[in-house]
Amino acid sequence: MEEGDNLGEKLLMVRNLKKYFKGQNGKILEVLDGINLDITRGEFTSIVGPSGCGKTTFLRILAGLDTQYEGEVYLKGEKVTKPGISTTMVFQDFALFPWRTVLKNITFGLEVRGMRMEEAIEKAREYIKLVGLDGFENAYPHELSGGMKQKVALARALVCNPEVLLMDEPLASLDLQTRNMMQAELVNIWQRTRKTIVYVTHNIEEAVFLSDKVVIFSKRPTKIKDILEVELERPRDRFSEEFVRLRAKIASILAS
Amino acid sequence: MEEGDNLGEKLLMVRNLKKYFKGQNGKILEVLDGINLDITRGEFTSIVGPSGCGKTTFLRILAGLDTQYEGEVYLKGEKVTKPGISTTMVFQDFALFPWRTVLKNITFGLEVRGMRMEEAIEKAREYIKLVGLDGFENAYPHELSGGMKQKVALARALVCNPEVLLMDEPLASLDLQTRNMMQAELVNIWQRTRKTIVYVTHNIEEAVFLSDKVVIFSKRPTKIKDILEVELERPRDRFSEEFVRLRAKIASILAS
Amino acid sequence: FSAGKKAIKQIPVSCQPSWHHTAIYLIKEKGWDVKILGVNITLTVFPSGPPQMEAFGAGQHVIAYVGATPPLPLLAKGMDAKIVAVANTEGSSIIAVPEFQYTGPSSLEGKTIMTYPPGSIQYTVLMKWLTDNGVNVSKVNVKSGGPAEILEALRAKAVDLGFAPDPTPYNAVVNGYGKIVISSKDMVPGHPCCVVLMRGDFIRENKEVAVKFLALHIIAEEYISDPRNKEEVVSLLVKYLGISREVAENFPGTTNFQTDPRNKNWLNGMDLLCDELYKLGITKDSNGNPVRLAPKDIVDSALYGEALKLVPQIKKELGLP
Amino acid sequence: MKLRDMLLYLASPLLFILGWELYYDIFIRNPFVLAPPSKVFITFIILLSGRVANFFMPLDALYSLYHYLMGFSIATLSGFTLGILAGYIESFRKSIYLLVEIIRPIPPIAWIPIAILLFKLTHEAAAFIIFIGAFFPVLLNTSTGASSVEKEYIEAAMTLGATKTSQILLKVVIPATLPSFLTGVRVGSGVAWMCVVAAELFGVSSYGLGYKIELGRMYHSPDIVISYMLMIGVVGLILDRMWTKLEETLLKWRRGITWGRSS
Amino acid sequence: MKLRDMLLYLASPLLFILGWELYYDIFIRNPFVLAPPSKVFITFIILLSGRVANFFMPLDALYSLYHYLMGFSIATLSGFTLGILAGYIESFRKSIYLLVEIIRPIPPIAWIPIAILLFKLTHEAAAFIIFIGAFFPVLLNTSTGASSVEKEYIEAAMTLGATKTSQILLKVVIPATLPSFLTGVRVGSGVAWMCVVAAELFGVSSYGLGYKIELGRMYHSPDIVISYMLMIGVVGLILDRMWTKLEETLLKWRRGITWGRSS
Ligand SMILES: Nc1ncnc2c1ncn2[C@@H]1O[C@H](COP(=O)(O)OP(=O)(O)OP(=O)(O)O)[C@@H](O)[C@H]1O
Ligand SMILES: Nc1ncnc2c1ncn2[C@@H]1O[C@H](COP(=O)(O)OP(=O)(O)OP(=O)(O)O)[C@@H](O)[C@H]1O
Ligand SMILES: [Mg+2]
Ligand SMILES: [Mg+2]
Repeated sequence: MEEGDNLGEKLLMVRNLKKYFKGQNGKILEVLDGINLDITRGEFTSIVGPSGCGKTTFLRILAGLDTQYEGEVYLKGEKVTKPGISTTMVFQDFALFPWRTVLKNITFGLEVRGMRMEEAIEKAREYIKLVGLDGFENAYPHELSGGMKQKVALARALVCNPEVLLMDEPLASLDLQTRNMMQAELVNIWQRTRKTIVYVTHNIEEAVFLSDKVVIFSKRPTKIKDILEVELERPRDRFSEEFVRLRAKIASILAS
Repeated sequence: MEEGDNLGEKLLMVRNLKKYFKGQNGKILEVLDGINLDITRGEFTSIVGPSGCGKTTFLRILAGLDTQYEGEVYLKGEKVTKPGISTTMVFQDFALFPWRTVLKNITFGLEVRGMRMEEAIEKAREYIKLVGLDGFENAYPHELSGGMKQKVALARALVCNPEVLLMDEPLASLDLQTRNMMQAELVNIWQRTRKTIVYVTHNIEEAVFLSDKVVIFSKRPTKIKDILEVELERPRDRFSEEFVRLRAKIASILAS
Repeated sequence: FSAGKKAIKQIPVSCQPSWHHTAIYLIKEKGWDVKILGVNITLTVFPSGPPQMEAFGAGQHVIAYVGATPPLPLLAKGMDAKIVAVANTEGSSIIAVPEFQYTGPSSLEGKTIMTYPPGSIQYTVLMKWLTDNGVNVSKVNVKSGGPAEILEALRAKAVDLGFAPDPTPYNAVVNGYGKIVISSKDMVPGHPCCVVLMRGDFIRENKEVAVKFLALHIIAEEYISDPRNKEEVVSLLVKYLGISREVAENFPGTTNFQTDPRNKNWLNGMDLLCDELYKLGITKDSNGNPVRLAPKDIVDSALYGEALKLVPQIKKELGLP
Repeated sequence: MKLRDMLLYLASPLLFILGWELYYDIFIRNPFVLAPPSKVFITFIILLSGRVANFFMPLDALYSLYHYLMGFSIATLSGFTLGILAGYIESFRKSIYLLVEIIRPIPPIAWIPIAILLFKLTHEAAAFIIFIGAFFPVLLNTSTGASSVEKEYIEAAMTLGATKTSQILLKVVIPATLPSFLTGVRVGSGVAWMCVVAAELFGVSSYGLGYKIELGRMYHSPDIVISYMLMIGVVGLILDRMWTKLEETLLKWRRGITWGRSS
Repeated sequence: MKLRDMLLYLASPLLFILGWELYYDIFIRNPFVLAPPSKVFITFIILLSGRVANFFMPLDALYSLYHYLMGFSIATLSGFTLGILAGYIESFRKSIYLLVEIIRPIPPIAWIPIAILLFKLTHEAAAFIIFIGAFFPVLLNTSTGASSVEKEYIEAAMTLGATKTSQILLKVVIPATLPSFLTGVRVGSGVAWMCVVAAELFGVSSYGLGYKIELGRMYHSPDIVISYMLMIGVVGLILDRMWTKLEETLLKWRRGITWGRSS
């Protein structure tokens, strides 16, 4: 791990971030209302918050997809002005390329990084196996179920092995079992590679299970309500007292 | 309630339903492998099962959207051959009309039923309030967050007040709180109107909280693993012993 | 093609699918070009005057068989070319739908006639004829169109009359949807029609070939005017113009194959055309100022005189009487 | 920003004019073959004023617009209706396919004899030629668009109770096809406007931009011909701007979805 | 099923022929004004055999195809390239907008003088006229398509590491634009093929379907003219089938997404 030595460095810095949208009818919608957040290299951060509070918007800003905001966002000390090679995002609505098969969707990131095609395919197959889509390599996105699409989106991002991984409810369409399995797998991958992950979820259990830090967003106009450190040993036991306590605490902060 | 007197009638009958897909590469994928199911008028049935097992496919067949299958499907004693006015579906991926605003998406079903526009709008506003989208009446779908889109899809179907409501993970993108609220609201509406509801979810707690009957699908090729009756009083207490027991039972059947 | 001093390899000539230009078809068909000039003529057939003159102006041909008016605007702008011989005079007719009651020029009043656009020979002849006969031209509805449109309009009875060069009128006659009511030779006797246009640099640099070509032209026109050769000419027209034998049988129609550019009557006609185009504002110099051309500016008859001298000898070479 | 845009918009016309002037000065230098832009500019202005007999450009433009409007509006209406039906109803599409595809490639000019036969030498005959030109682009774009409507919208509509074909057409297929239809309208408008020359070739009237181009050719005045070509271009540009504006208004909802804005 | 399709496909041509025959028999009854379908059928067969001097249809078709291929292939290539760039890069779109929109409406026939000037009387001159006709539909459809690519695909590509514009163009914009581009190709091919008549009007060669239509008009045989029109239609139909096949092959992935299949 080349970045290993920098562990602990402040990889992402968000300073007084404000964001509003102008609707087509001209009405202004304030979304983010002064967000301050530091994310350390190698950290697994989860964001929870009510629907429509601006989680997706926040990730998009971190990814450099949205640059119409006030305040500052730094990645490795540099202002984020456009999407870069070191950040990859898993979209809430998958955004699979309909003209590419499952396999070719997953090789996309490798192709643009200049990897040889055979090597890319080999690598992609690994991740297809990982998410359990064997046999669907040559299917087109519209031939997949909702959950399967989500798995492709996940594999497509993971295979790129970027420094920063932004994930927008990446397991929301999966059944409990697959979800639990993927959660474990994610922790596994994260522990092996020490990616920096920012993870949006509605599932508090998931947030506690996965992350070092849970950021709780308020309703619109959105501020950070609280940040909780999760200092449980991994692999975590969902039924441990501390786990359940943390879960309940987050739920109560969210509800307050 | 006009249908009240027919309560207990077998509204939907599925007999030995088999379904396979032919992929574009010619490979055949067996999905449903002999499903038999009766659904009584006024019943709330949930379907759970692993990702990709055919839940969406099953709903599509019930809705009359997919007629390429073996076996028989009857609605009110008649073969289902095309989408009918008495069945409405909430799609997993929302399928909102991008050229219509939130309000006009919701009035769609009323318009085609010939309701006067002012009346339709009034009705739609009611449901916008119900799902908590006040202020977004004139937004276009692309201006909404994932959860908000799902709320529109939900409201759009509910407002039609059809005999049969097919719902494909209609609350999956919502945060816990909204989700719980919407669940309660759904039970409320169902109790008032005694719709027949077939509900697909990955959330076992949700299935138990909502339904009279939980149908558990197996992996592909899919059969019905088990059907559990939930005979708890409504409103249900998620922390009651019986509730937790049922939840665990379903989880263990799914995992087996 | 290059019109340089060096020996030319071929002579690019253009013409139209009209029997006014039969001479050039004959020269090609009989191979007189190779026999007498020693080089091949390459013949390009244009459907109408404008593209033909556009190509000529761009230097793609050295000789053109063309109506007398299409070159005038270019000559006014100073194009280096001259009319060196006449191809024919007269040779157009007014055709009417069968039920038309023709009683003279005045019967055109209140009727619709289609002919070539203002500035064309037919248009000019028509106007002169009407005016000379005291017909108020504003009472005649004149539509613009080419031969194809004229026939189509007659067929559809969209017009009462059409005025077109041979062989178009015979098409209408033979096919039964038109009748000839008067020919241009009776409207404006001896009026100019088609001419042979030659580029100046070609005349200067290949004078010998140019003169020989003109001689061939004179011989060819004589040949086609000879009634004894009619059968041969009819076959030629069927082959080159793709018209039916029935139509071709009418050759030469009212066309007069006269070649001499020194003819007084013809020169007067040309002068009239020059005046007409000047009045219409069609002839302008390169700065846009109106130019009143005169026959002396545009006709080079010296070449014709030299060609005449060569005619007997060339006839002998060709084995003609 | 505004200035930068202006410069951008002017870049290509200016370059083109420069190239043309140079080409003329270096290779042509022959006023009866091609006119240099400077000359054309002056002629253009003069023709606008009507000071040249027979060549009063604004009047000609009006006549041409009249032909265009008649032919194009009928082409749009019928192309739209048939296109929607053909796109959505497969058996209808099949039943008109052969006829449409055999007639489509036949060029407008080739229809002149038929136009004369059917409509005599009227403005309607010119409109007919224009109709022929514009109809097929509208039809093709619309039917391709209508048959490419995403299944999920139609299915959603059906399960929401739109059981009648007319409802699906009106409320789903038509709005979803609008972008393709409007592209068809723009392409079709272009072709229609192009057809004015062919449509005015055969004596339907003594005015019209197309007729005057032919006349200009007869008179061998490249400056007049090019001025009229330019006028056709300018009017065409204005028409296109109008369609684009309409498109932008009708397709407001697409603004947030697509990458660039069509223009 | 097969039979039903056959009948569907034949419905409109047969109806059309019937209508034409009736129109002829009732209103015209004059073989020099309009040829009835029966007459045209016989003439068509005869013209195929070359038994009429100057009118050997297969040879003419070959010449016209040659002109078409030259002009259309260049139009497609350049229209595609410029269209993709113009659709994706806004400043490029703006910088070519004015020139394109002024030149676009100028009809191919009006370019004949320029074609003669630039290319003399060569096959290239005919190809140039065809190019003018086909270029703009391809350009317009492609650029509209490219500027309508859904934002989410481009954004997904960017965050997956496609940071270079060339990558975005190659891997996202081009495949996503393919459907529009191919519609443009079909429309453009139609217009290109339409332009053969104009392209062969001015003496580039003595063969060609367009040239022969003019010749047929001059010497006035409605049966020959209509036969040649039909031949243009039939060859156009074959060309269209080819493009449709290509489209279906390239757009296999769309089959499950859209409602009908484009055809
Ligand atoms: N393109 C846009 N134009 C206008 N408003 C927008 C746009 N995108 C998002 N919004 C608005 O911004 C707010 C935040 O949206 P965002 O998608 O970030 O929410 P979210 O927290 O991700 O919600 P969810 O959990 O439902 O996905 C919403 O109210 C939404 O309506
Ligand atoms: N149009 C199609 N063409 C080919 N295969 C398809 C098609 N639609 C679905 N399938 C296949 O059918 C299977 C069942 O899909 P379905 O969408 O019904 O699953 P699901 O149970 O709803 O899954 P999820 O919970 O992930 O939404 C999947 O394996 C999918 O790949
Ligand atoms: Mg979101
Ligand atoms: Mg599903």
